[in-house]
Amino acid sequence: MNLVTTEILKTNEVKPGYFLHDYNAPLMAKTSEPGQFIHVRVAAGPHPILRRPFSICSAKEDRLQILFRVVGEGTHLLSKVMPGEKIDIMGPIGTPFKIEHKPAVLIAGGIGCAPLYFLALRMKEANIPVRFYYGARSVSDLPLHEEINAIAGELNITTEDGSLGKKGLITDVLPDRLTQDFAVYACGPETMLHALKKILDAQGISAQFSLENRMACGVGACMGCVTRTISGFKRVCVDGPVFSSDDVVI
Amino acid sequence: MNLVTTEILKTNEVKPGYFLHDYNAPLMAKTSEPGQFIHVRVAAGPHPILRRPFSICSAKEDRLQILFRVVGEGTHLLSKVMPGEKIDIMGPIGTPFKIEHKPAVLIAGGIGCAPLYFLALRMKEANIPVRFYYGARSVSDLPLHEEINAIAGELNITTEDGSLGKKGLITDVLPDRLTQDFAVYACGPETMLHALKKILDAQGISAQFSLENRMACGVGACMGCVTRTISGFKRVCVDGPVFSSDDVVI
Amino acid sequence: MTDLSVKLGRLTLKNPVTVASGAYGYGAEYLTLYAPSLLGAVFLKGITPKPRAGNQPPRIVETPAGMLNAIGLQNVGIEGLLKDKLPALQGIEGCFIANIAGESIDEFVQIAEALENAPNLSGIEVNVSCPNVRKGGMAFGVSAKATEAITRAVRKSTSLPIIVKLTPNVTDIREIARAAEAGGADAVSLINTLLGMAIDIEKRRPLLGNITGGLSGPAIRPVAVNMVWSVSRAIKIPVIGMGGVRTWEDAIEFFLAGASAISIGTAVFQDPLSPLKILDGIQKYLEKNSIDSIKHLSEYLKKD
Amino acid sequence: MTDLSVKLGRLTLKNPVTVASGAYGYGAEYLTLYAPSLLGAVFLKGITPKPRAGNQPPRIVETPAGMLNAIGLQNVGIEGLLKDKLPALQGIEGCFIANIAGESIDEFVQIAEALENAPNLSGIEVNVSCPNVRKGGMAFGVSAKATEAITRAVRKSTSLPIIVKLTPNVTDIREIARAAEAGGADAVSLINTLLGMAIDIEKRRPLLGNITGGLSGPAIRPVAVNMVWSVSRAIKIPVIGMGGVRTWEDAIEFFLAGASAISIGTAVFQDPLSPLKILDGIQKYLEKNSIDSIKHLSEYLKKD
Ligand SMILES: Cc1cc2nc3c(=O)[nH]c(=O)nc-3n(C[C@H](O)[C@H](O)[C@H](O)COP(=O)(O)OP(=O)(O)OC[C@H]3O[C@@H](n4cnc5c(N)ncnc54)[C@H](O)[C@@H]3O)c2cc1C
Ligand SMILES: Cc1cc2nc3c(=O)[nH]c(=O)nc-3n(C[C@H](O)[C@H](O)[C@H](O)COP(=O)(O)OP(=O)(O)OC[C@H]3O[C@@H](n4cnc5c(N)ncnc54)[C@H](O)[C@@H]3O)c2cc1C
Ligand SMILES: Cc1cc2nc3c(=O)[nH]c(=O)nc-3n(C[C@H](O)[C@H](O)[C@H](O)COP(=O)(O)O)c2cc1C
Ligand SMILES: Cc1cc2nc3c(=O)[nH]c(=O)nc-3n(C[C@H](O)[C@H](O)[C@H](O)COP(=O)(O)O)c2cc1C
Ligand code: FES
Ligand code: FES
Repeated sequence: MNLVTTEILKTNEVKPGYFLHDYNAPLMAKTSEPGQFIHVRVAAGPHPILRRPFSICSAKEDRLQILFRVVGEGTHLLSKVMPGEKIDIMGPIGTPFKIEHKPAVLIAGGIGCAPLYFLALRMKEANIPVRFYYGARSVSDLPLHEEINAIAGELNITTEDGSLGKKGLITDVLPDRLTQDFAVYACGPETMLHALKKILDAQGISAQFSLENRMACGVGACMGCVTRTISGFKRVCVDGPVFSSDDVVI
Repeated sequence: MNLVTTEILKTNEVKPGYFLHDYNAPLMAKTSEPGQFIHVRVAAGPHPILRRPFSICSAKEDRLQILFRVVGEGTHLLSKVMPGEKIDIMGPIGTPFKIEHKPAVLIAGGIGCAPLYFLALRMKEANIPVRFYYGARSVSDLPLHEEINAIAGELNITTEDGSLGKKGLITDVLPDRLTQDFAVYACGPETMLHALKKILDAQGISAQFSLENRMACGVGACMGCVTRTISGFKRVCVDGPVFSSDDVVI
Repeated sequence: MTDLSVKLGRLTLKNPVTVASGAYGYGAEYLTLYAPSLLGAVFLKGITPKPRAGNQPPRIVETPAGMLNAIGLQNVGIEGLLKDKLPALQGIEGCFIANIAGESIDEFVQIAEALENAPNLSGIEVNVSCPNVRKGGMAFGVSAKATEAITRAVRKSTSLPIIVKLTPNVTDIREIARAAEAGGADAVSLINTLLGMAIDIEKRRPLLGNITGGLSGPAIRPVAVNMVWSVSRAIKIPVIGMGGVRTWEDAIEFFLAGASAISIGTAVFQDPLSPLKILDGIQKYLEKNSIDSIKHLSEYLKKD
Repeated sequence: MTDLSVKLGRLTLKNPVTVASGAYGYGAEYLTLYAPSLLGAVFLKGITPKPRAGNQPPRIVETPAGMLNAIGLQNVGIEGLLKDKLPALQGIEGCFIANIAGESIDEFVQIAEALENAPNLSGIEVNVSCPNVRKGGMAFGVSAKATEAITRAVRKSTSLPIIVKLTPNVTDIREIARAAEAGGADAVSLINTLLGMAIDIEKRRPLLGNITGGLSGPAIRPVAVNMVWSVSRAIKIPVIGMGGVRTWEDAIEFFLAGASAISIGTAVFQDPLSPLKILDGIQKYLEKNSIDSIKHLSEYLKKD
């Protein structure tokens, strides 16, 4: 893990309210793995006092990229930072996805596409076939779907309003049987993971889930970000964010 | 007094750290008088919670202008607001300078030039001869000296480092006798007003001083901004900011 | 139609949004901006028997998401209130509530009696919680016994509804709230400011003329919400919640915590229109969630 | 050369900048960033006799210029500390101080005794001020009697320097500080967090699994400065000041208020390097003002 004040190379509002940021962070970029995140300082002053965690969405050479949606004060402030300005980031943090060498099913809900996009990039490099399932409220909430389409062998989209892909939830369109022949990776809102876990449990298979939680330190020191697992509370920041679906209690 | 969320028409960093802002505020501009101020909201969020008072530096047709120096968090935030963005301002507030119809001596220290520039503009319109005394630390702290030079009959400058005008303090170069033939108006740091008051008291004449103080409400409600006067505590925001030098205790 | 009216003992407010004592002067300072009748109530600046000059300046310091004040109850005195300030409100509709502060029980009684027939006054807030005066103030408010005695004495000397304003600078605020209830208060209001201090590191002196001051604003909101929550579970009379309310979301937090009405102090300085915006936000929240009366909000968490 | 060392009873720190319990884990979490030996001291996460699972999540909420936490003392227990955590610090220089929390005097004694010969430990902080546990914690810290009894018992059972950590949730913190002094503490540390609460207005439920939590961060700094100022005037043993220290200017404020050392909690989350930046700022301030020892800072305001 590394802590640097570095330059923002590029900002891009890919869809209204969705931003891609490129940071110059050679050391971090080199050591980042899909599923890990960076912890970003959003204010110089006393408010807001906490950093914000964002999944690494790609890391290549000197560049580290995140994708975020403006939801509150912190992401609003972040969206105002301009290329050339400085930013204080810490990372890479956390237990990444374990890449299994069999065909992959990636299931993303909303902004959960960020770490899975990074994962798909790495899988393409490793020649692992990827079937990508990507659900969101509406076409305007599918920030990376074209990029994902370009790298995934198969991309299935659902939107709640039917504005792109099938109308409905992503859990409605999953292959009938997610067998052990596939490795399943998922990131998305709790409701999606909850529904997905039911499906997986029923079929007796497990997946890798990337979880979110409110964080303070982001380095395992404060015990603030714990989530319930079958073996007790675990820290999302360092014990996760990637957990086995068998472990998590949601 | 008026409260509006309006547009910033122009921002201009006239000297490093000194900004001129032009706001679109027809009603305020029409009713503003030299010595009055506007109370400016500097943050949308909970910090910093207090508005910041700034003297009106000119008011013409629909435009109201302030000049400010970046000294802390609030003025820093303000300096980042761009033309076209919105700003929440309240004013005009306070007891203005009483314009006497005799030759005027205007004495400004540092950023205290702002209200006196506005006063000089009005005096020019009223054909009142103005002798302007303007002191600052250095030439880079004399943001309006060219504009003032263009309108004042006479401009005397001092800088502490001698980088423009006479080297020294403005109170060193005042006319030997400030008689009752002149009306004296002053605005500047407490040390300057303190020295000036000594000079005035010694000569038995009085002037109009524009004071500063930390403010919360800015409308006379909180009693937070009081200054000592010979008749007790008075509110700088509405009883002032302009006081008779005879009244103030500094 | 959403019902926004609230009952605070014998006092009924048309809506639950009020402005706190000390933030709104004597009720006339913001007249050019909007009519005070739009608000549930206006709490006037604290008043003492004689006019008070207040503390030495500086009296305010900004702090992270808050401010310290040490006004020291500068006010025109009961006579000034009756002769100048209340008459200035003549003809102006609104629910005006006096905030009174004495250095002894007798003084509280004296002010309450003098206010008995004051025009344009709907109630009395008994301030036993000012942290910025040497005598009386918070010294009463940290004692359950003194709080009960003062409440009872004021209760006897006025027919107006009375609200007792509590200090947060205590180990257990519920005790003090119970004392106010026992003394006959129609309602309690909380919190007054937290005792605080700031130091000028260049001059190496306290920043406030009074050395210490009272901390208010968004910074203290979590403390206030907690106290409102615990007090509203400890007593039966209604609670007026305050401390850092700045947005309508903050206000809803206080209602859910158990407050019947809320008060806005420091946030009025940032945005004098915030009380109206907050009122609007509350109304929309209730409508959106199909809650037909503000009174129901406090029940959600009570059920827990 | 500016002298930055400070004496806290029998404990000497190389400099007055420490990190607060709960913010720095068990001392190893920030090792990749810098050596803990650069700090005056590292206060380890609060420890109980048995491991504790801690409170139900969510455990943290951000608030204006601050945060609420309700960790509930999740920790590895005294055995875990001795078997895993302290050994992990073997070979790492630094002044490590354990923070201990019991549900009874016996438990405090039990932990203190177990720590007696622990390697790599320079002192014990006695936490009688945790607001997030049902038994013990703050319940002790609001009582002068219990504070004195616990301090005395721990004093007897260890030869290590002991520091008693005080809660701000009391009417008069000086009483509790005097009790700690009477019980034989080498120093007191303050403030722990202010009791607070936040509510989710959409779900209409408390945001914290534990309902209430402890407020920390810049928001509470004025409260902390005031308490440090009044405690340091009430007792003779040194005070470690904390509560919202984020910049070196904040730190200087605490020294001027009377603190001998300062501790940084929440600000470590915003900037893990802040302790080093603060240390640097303090050094420069002293040099600029020709103050040759940090010890002199507390005298400026004492003279008043
Ligand atoms: C491991 C991890 C990876 C994440 N990756 C991404 C990503 O790639 N892109 C993205 O847009 N978002 C991501 N999030 C969520 C992102 O951190 C939040 O959207 C963000 O913190 C919201 O901040 P805010 O100030 O705008 O919102 P506010 O609601 O104003 O924030 C208030 C507080 O709540 C916390 N918070 C709010 N929402 C969340 C959330 N969903 N998860 C965790 N904490 C939250 C904030 O961190 C802050 O402390 C991730 C979260 C985690 C834990
Ligand atoms: C009537 C009046 C007119 C003014 N006119 C001008 C002007 O035309 N141009 C200009 O640059 N400045 C002017 N000032 C001063 C200006 O208000 C302060 O420089 C500004 O508030 C500093 O804010 P900050 O957040 O940058 O500084 P900080 O020091 O971070 O502010 C902290 C707090 O202290 C207060 N404060 C700090 N300095 C002053 C000060 N000198 N006077 C009053 N409060 C202060 C702030 O308002 C804030 O509440 C005027 C002040 C008053 C009272
Ligand atoms: C400048 C100022 C003056 C105040 N004066 C009084 C007062 O006279 N009487 C009183 O009961 N409370 C007074 N208060 C306390 C407020 O009424 C309120 O209880 C407190 O500020 C918390 O609310 P807030 O965070 O919304 O400001 C004052 C507060 C401020 C900031
Ligand atoms: C997440 C968190 C956990 C904490 N855990 C402990 C603890 O275990 N023991 C303790 O004495 N104090 C604990 N504290 C209190 C801090 O040590 C400190 O007293 C308080 O946070 C005020 O300082 P700050 O504003 O710098 O954070 C904790 C604080 C936080 C924020
Ligand atoms: S955020 Fe502190 S332990 Fe995970
Ligand atoms: S700033 Fe409130 S009375 Fe002047």
